[in-house]
Amino acid sequence: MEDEDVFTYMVGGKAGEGVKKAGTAATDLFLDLGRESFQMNDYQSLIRGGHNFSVVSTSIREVYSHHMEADLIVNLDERSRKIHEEHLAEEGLMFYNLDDSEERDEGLGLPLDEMAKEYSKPDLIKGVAGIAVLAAYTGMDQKDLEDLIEKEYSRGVEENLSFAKEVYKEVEEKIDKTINLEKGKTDSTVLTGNESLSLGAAAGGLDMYIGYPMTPASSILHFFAAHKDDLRVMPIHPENEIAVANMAVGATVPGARVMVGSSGGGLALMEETISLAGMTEAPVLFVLSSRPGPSTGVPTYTEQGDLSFALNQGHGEFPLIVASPGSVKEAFFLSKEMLDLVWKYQTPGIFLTEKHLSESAKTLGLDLDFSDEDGLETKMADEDDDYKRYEKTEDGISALKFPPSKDLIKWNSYEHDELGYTTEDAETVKNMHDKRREKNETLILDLKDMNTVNEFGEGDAVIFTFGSTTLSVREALKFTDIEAKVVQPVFLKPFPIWELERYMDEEVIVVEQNSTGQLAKLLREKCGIKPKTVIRKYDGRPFGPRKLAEKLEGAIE
Amino acid sequence: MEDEDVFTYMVGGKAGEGVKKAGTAATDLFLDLGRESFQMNDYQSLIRGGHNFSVVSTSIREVYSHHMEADLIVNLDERSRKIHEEHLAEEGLMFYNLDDSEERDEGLGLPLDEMAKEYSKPDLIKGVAGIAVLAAYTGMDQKDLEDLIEKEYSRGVEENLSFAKEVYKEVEEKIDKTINLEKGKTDSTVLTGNESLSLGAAAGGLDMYIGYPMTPASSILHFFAAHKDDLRVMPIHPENEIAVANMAVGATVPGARVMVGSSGGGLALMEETISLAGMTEAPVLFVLSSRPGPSTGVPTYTEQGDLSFALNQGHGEFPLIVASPGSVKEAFFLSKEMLDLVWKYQTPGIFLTEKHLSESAKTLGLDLDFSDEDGLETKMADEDDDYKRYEKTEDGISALKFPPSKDLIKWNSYEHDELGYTTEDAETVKNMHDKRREKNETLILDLKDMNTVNEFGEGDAVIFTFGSTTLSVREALKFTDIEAKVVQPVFLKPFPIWELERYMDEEVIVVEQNSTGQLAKLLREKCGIKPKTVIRKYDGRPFGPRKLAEKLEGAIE
Amino acid sequence: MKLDESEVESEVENTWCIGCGNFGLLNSVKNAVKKLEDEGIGKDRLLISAGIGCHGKIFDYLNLSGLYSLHGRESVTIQGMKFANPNLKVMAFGGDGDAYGEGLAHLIFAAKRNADITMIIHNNGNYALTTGQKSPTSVQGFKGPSSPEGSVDEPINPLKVLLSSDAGFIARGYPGKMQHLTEVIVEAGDHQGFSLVDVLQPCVTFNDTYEKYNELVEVLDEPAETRKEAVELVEKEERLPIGVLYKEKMPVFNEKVYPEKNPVEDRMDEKERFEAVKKILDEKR
Amino acid sequence: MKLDESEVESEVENTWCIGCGNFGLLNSVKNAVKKLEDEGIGKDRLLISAGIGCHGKIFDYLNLSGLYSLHGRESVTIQGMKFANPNLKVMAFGGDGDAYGEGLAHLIFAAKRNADITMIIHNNGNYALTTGQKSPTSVQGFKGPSSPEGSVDEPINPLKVLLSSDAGFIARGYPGKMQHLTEVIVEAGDHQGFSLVDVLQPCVTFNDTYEKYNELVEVLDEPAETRKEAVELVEKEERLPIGVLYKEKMPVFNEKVYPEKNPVEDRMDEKERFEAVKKILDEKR
Ligand SMILES: Cc1ncc(C[n+]2csc(CCOP(=O)(O)OP(=O)(O)O)c2C)c(N)n1
Ligand SMILES: Cc1ncc(C[n+]2csc(CCOP(=O)(O)OP(=O)(O)O)c2C)c(N)n1
Ligand code: SF4
Ligand code: SF4
Ligand SMILES: [Mg+2]
Ligand SMILES: [Mg+2]
Repeated sequence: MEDEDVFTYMVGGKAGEGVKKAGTAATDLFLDLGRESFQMNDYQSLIRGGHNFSVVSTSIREVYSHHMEADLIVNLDERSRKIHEEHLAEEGLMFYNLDDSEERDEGLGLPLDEMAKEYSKPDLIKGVAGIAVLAAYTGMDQKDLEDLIEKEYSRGVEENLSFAKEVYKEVEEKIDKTINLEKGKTDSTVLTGNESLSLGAAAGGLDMYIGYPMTPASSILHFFAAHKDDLRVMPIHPENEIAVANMAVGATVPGARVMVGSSGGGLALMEETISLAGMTEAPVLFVLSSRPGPSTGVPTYTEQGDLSFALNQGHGEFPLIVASPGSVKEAFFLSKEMLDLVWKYQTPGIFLTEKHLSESAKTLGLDLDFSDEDGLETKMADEDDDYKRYEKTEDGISALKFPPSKDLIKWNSYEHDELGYTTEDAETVKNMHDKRREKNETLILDLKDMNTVNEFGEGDAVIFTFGSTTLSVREALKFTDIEAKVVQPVFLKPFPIWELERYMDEEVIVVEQNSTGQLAKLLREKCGIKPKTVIRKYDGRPFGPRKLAEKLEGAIE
Repeated sequence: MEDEDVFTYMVGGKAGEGVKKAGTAATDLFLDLGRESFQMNDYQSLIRGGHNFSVVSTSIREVYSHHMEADLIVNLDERSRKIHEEHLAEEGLMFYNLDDSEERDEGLGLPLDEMAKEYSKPDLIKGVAGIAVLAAYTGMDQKDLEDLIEKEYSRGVEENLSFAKEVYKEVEEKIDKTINLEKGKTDSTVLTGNESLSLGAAAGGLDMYIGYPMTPASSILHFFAAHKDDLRVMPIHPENEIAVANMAVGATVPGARVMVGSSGGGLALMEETISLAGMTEAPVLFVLSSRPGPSTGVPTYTEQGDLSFALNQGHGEFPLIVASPGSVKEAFFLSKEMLDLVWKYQTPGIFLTEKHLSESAKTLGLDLDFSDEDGLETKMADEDDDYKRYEKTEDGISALKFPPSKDLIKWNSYEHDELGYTTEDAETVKNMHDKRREKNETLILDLKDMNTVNEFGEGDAVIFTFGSTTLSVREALKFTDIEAKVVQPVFLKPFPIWELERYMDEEVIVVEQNSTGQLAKLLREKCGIKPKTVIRKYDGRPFGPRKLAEKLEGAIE
Repeated sequence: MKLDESEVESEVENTWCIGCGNFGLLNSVKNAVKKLEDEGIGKDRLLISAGIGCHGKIFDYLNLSGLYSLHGRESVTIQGMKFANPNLKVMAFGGDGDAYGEGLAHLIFAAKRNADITMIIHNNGNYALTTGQKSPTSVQGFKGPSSPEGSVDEPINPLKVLLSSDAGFIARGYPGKMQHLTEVIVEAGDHQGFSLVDVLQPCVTFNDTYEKYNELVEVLDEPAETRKEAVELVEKEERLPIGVLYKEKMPVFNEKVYPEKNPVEDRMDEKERFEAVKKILDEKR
Repeated sequence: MKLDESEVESEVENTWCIGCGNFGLLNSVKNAVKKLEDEGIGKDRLLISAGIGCHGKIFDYLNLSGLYSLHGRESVTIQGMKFANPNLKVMAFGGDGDAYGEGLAHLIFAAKRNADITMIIHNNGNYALTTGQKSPTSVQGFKGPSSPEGSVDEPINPLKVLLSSDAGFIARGYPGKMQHLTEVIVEAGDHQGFSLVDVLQPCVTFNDTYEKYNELVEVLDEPAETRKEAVELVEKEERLPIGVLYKEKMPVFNEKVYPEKNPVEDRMDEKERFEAVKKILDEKR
């Protein structure tokens, strides 16, 4: 049942040669055809040289993941050609750089270095060849190619145009067949996960974004810095992560909706402050975009090794909300929902995602009419009330009031009484513990009315997954005959046991990207689900859907 | 079946009045009688004033915990008298300060302020009255009292002697009966948990202790600073906790056995470095002494709210060893054992304890002949081997070599190859994940041969507990007719499932000091044990054994 | 509790040691708050924070709104408050262990970006609340429980470090001269931009410096004209000049990075936000 | 791999951009290591560390033992190594984002306690490896992805801050003058106590300063005589003096705090340890 209408384009070369740009332009080209795409960028932790590639899979149906079997591969150097040899699909075309690689029987070579030498930035310009080859191979009009390049390569557009046309012409002459890409009906946008979650937060009323660069979360900071004036979210890049987190907590006191972001190492530095947010009841949303760990790990690759880490942040006991989106689109809605939740419950939240979702781009349509979320309003104190910051209430939630105000508003990192003054009194200590625990119980009630678990498809087999791996699983299922239901817990803390317990006696397969099977453990421990098979991958690379499909078939028969 | 041979002495007053000192002197007095004791010090986060008390329970049998029903209470001020009213046992004697409290029918008052005025430090000297009252009440010879004071109050001994004698005489005259304390046979030492774990680590070959002050871990730093020359453990107090942790990791490279310590907030700041230790395979032992959280919390009180926090430290996946002693004596042996383990497995370990154990003092005998622990040796490389820091081996453990050395020895926070050079290669990334996971599997095999769970007593009822709460439970059981087995997991990660699974179908009671029942959760999740009752306390105060006994009875009938 | 109906000093039991320099400091702050109020900086828009230590207890002793922060982070907490709503006035209380140790880098960067905040440092030359360990400003030879034989390190000169980090307002005060300290705090509060008052705070229990300070402290009439001269002032050990040591007006961070915008007061409404998001989506099309 | 049989430069693929100032720096380090070897500081007892950034990659490019540390912590890592075994020579490579940003406080305290370490800072005025964001030493107006309209902050002057923190050895070098840089690094390595070499490192991709430095750099013949003069040297903007700017010999930390003891080399054996423990237990009796 292979889904043959997926076309995959791959472009590889050195960092600094515009490889990712070529991938983005390709996605745009497909979008012009009304086709859906998924683009994954593989790059190393270096600025120039090495080996980068971008891979875009496109179809007239929704594509959830890139494929590693490519119909056209454009290699800007010999290293790429060698690496990607194994990725060429049957009947696919291998394009290579004749100045770096020897001439071969198969595939098509052009002397790219020689051709690029004429231009002012011979390295940087090479990437546009990738898009020219694609245009020629898919029978695109030269005019359309020119339009595309004008749109995508605004810097140095003249030279890019000229170089692209040269390559286009050569390729057009030399190939014996072109591939016809069916037109689709998509009229939507292409976003990366980080762009999507940022826009969602902005739509949800974000006032400030505070960040310190760390791959793969840096692009959130860059995004808000670039859109400071139109989105009106104040971007701040302070001296380190501890400053980031504490500035965020401070900003909530006058009522700013604030989000921060980092990867594992940076979030670890914020841990003391996450606990501070729990105690002071400061609503801060922390984005944690994972890469392979531990420690510095493999900075530009992907992994889901931080699940237990995220779920257990902070010393002491306080409500913590952790959720992870299973698609680029969900990232948009979830960041808004998480903002609402941390404000309603005045407690920290972690938006967990991974490099694969953060930095991959997908075609998607967004409808900005949020579903009715009246339940998620922030409780505000009345003007005239006798204000108590930590008033004990039935649901554990105290009303907020923001300065400037004539009321005394004291937030406190020490254990405190209702007014916010420090206490060591045994009974008050106990009561405040109860208050925070009751808040968590109310939160669980709320979650029970919300969508906390996604389910896709129907079938006897049950496949559990979470975060970006959901993408790989959904795409993989297009390539097997398996009838399966995919279950993706969106909320990971509080864990939606009420939705999942019914899978206790089912034969369950878990797919995740880490080495110890953290989701499987969670399912076992929280819901008594005993997974039959746990498919893990932990080499930093996302699953390829077709290989995953084989593994799923192996696990299910 | 109340165990009436426990005598409890309590002394209360302001900080700065020598209350804790009086408790310590009392413990010493009991020791001179060959009696066992347990001393708990309750103090606030302030330097002068407020309300402090010290309570010592003593018996001719081993006493596991202080009691809150006191046979003699010495109050240096009216606030103490009021607070401790409820703690007076039937037939007990209440001593109070006539200059601060009104004269009453019951109890005995002396004008302490008036009497102390004659001395150079009228506030500080008051505490010694506590010990003088005790001496008179227990019929101690004046000569013995003098000896005791000379030993315990070396600073300003003359004045203390004189004041004590004054008080002693007055009390002797005014009371109508004295209590006779039976002599016991103990000839041992009194140590706090922090002293015990420090001495154990020193015996285990500790080379350096690095710490930044934070209650209740500060006294470890103070201990090593005071014993620098005799224990030969280099003490360092750097600028902050991040420096503490990273200095420790650096110190392991040339082979120093190093321990660091803090409470929750400080450990949180070390989290990035705990993950670094996991990746570089640096054997650092972290002492985490808990206080009520979250955040700054209640700094000088006790809680077991950091269990999940300790078990899940650090982003990414690596072996982490967490263990917690159930007695002051166990603290001694466990710190040595933990040092051996982190070195054998070249990975971080957390020695989890709480204020209650850290700062309470207990009579104990120590035998320094460690049991045979040949299995816990550090694997060292041969001189001539072709050295690879991260050589892949069957058990996941690579041999160590310390500089100065003619071999290249590279430790790396990035994912790395066997030599320690940075890698992004998919296969190497996977292999190194496997190596670390295999190390964890070997560790579990080792633990299966070790004592990872303590069991006390026999009976149908099964009571689970951990850490310092073990003390409370064991003492409580002396005051009920319940026949129960107390099960205390010493190792908390890896969790000794193999020892505990057999309790799956038993009716289990869990006793712990936190508000969410973290041990109960662990038992449920890891071993399928479904506790019938979870007895929790989370007001910062340790359990009182008699009240706990009632709760246990309530839970078991 | 309504701020306008309550005293500046709260009714919380004060647990500082009798004779502690913090009492004079607290009094100066109380008076300074009143003066600032007279100037139009009402208590309704004055937010405070504090680190953890004896100094931090002032948070409880003041009936002022704010957030009792972490050890060393109060300078960041108030930056967050200020950036979120530039119409607020923010002030934090730090200790020497806290602000010059655990949180030193934050001070340096707050000075560098010229965040519009006021820091009051209770500099008592030790970690008092944790029982008197050496701190970054402890003199060499200081005996505390982590340095029983005397600290081997030279003390840091925090004001010199901050002047070298382009701090725009550096002052020193002494609780023994309460009136003067009040004025210094008011002037710091009035300064637009980063301001820091280093308070020579005797700790009678662990570091009793009253005698020394009474002898060495000297009221300065005028701030130094140049940064270099200010450095010379803070290098002096034979005398300890108190007062505003240096003052320079410079553009403040929030106005540089987000001019004329107030994140919480000038919000877009939901419709505007959606429009803004849609516009970006359209550009991506 | 045996150190005496291998080159100082490793065979790991070098991924710095062509033209990067780090190449000159690497060469100077290689030559300096050889010179130090000639002086008797063998590679067997020379340990290195590095932060995370383009600069940190030098860890892989050198066949020297050590630990590749965290962003900003390499100065602490090598202090740990040194304190554990004072017979080692330790050197770390940091970046401006790393050592002057995330890890600034560690440098200040290492200087203050005069830890016997050598720091080499690849100061390229940006966070290069994370794609060129502003760093603490970025000039005002610097455009990077977190400051697309230009950074609003004044740069920090790290050498001034460190001189104000009693650093005993401060130097500056320029990879464009490789021979000179080599000598500076050797002198830093020879210095007993805290030493830091700020390397003016052009980043051709995000902050190409070759032209500027070629014009402004000026070799200094002699270090400044006084700390004050050294401060004046590092304040200069019209000219950039390179060489050893200041040098002062002071007692080093490990000898002050733990004189004549080497924690890993002068250990007690098990029996002695038990005796020591027993003695303390007896005193407690
Ligand atoms: C992260 C962290 N580390 C350590 C502590 C423990 N601690 C509380 S107060 C204090 C020192 C306070 O010294 P200083 O700031 O000088 O205040 P002082 O008590 O002298 O006013 C420390 C280390 C803490 N609360 N948080
Ligand atoms: C705790 C932490 N925060 C952030 C990062 C991400 N990071 C890696 S390199 C770098 C900046 C490097 O800048 P710099 O030190 O100047 O080195 P350069 O690349 O310029 O040589 C950052 C922020 C990290 N690795 N760790
Ligand atoms: S310990 Fe020192 S600083 Fe703290 S209250 Fe007492 S005198 Fe003041
Ligand atoms: S980005 Fe800059 S610092 Fe990094 S290698 Fe390239 S030129 Fe050098
Ligand atoms: Mg202090
Ligand atoms: Mg840099």
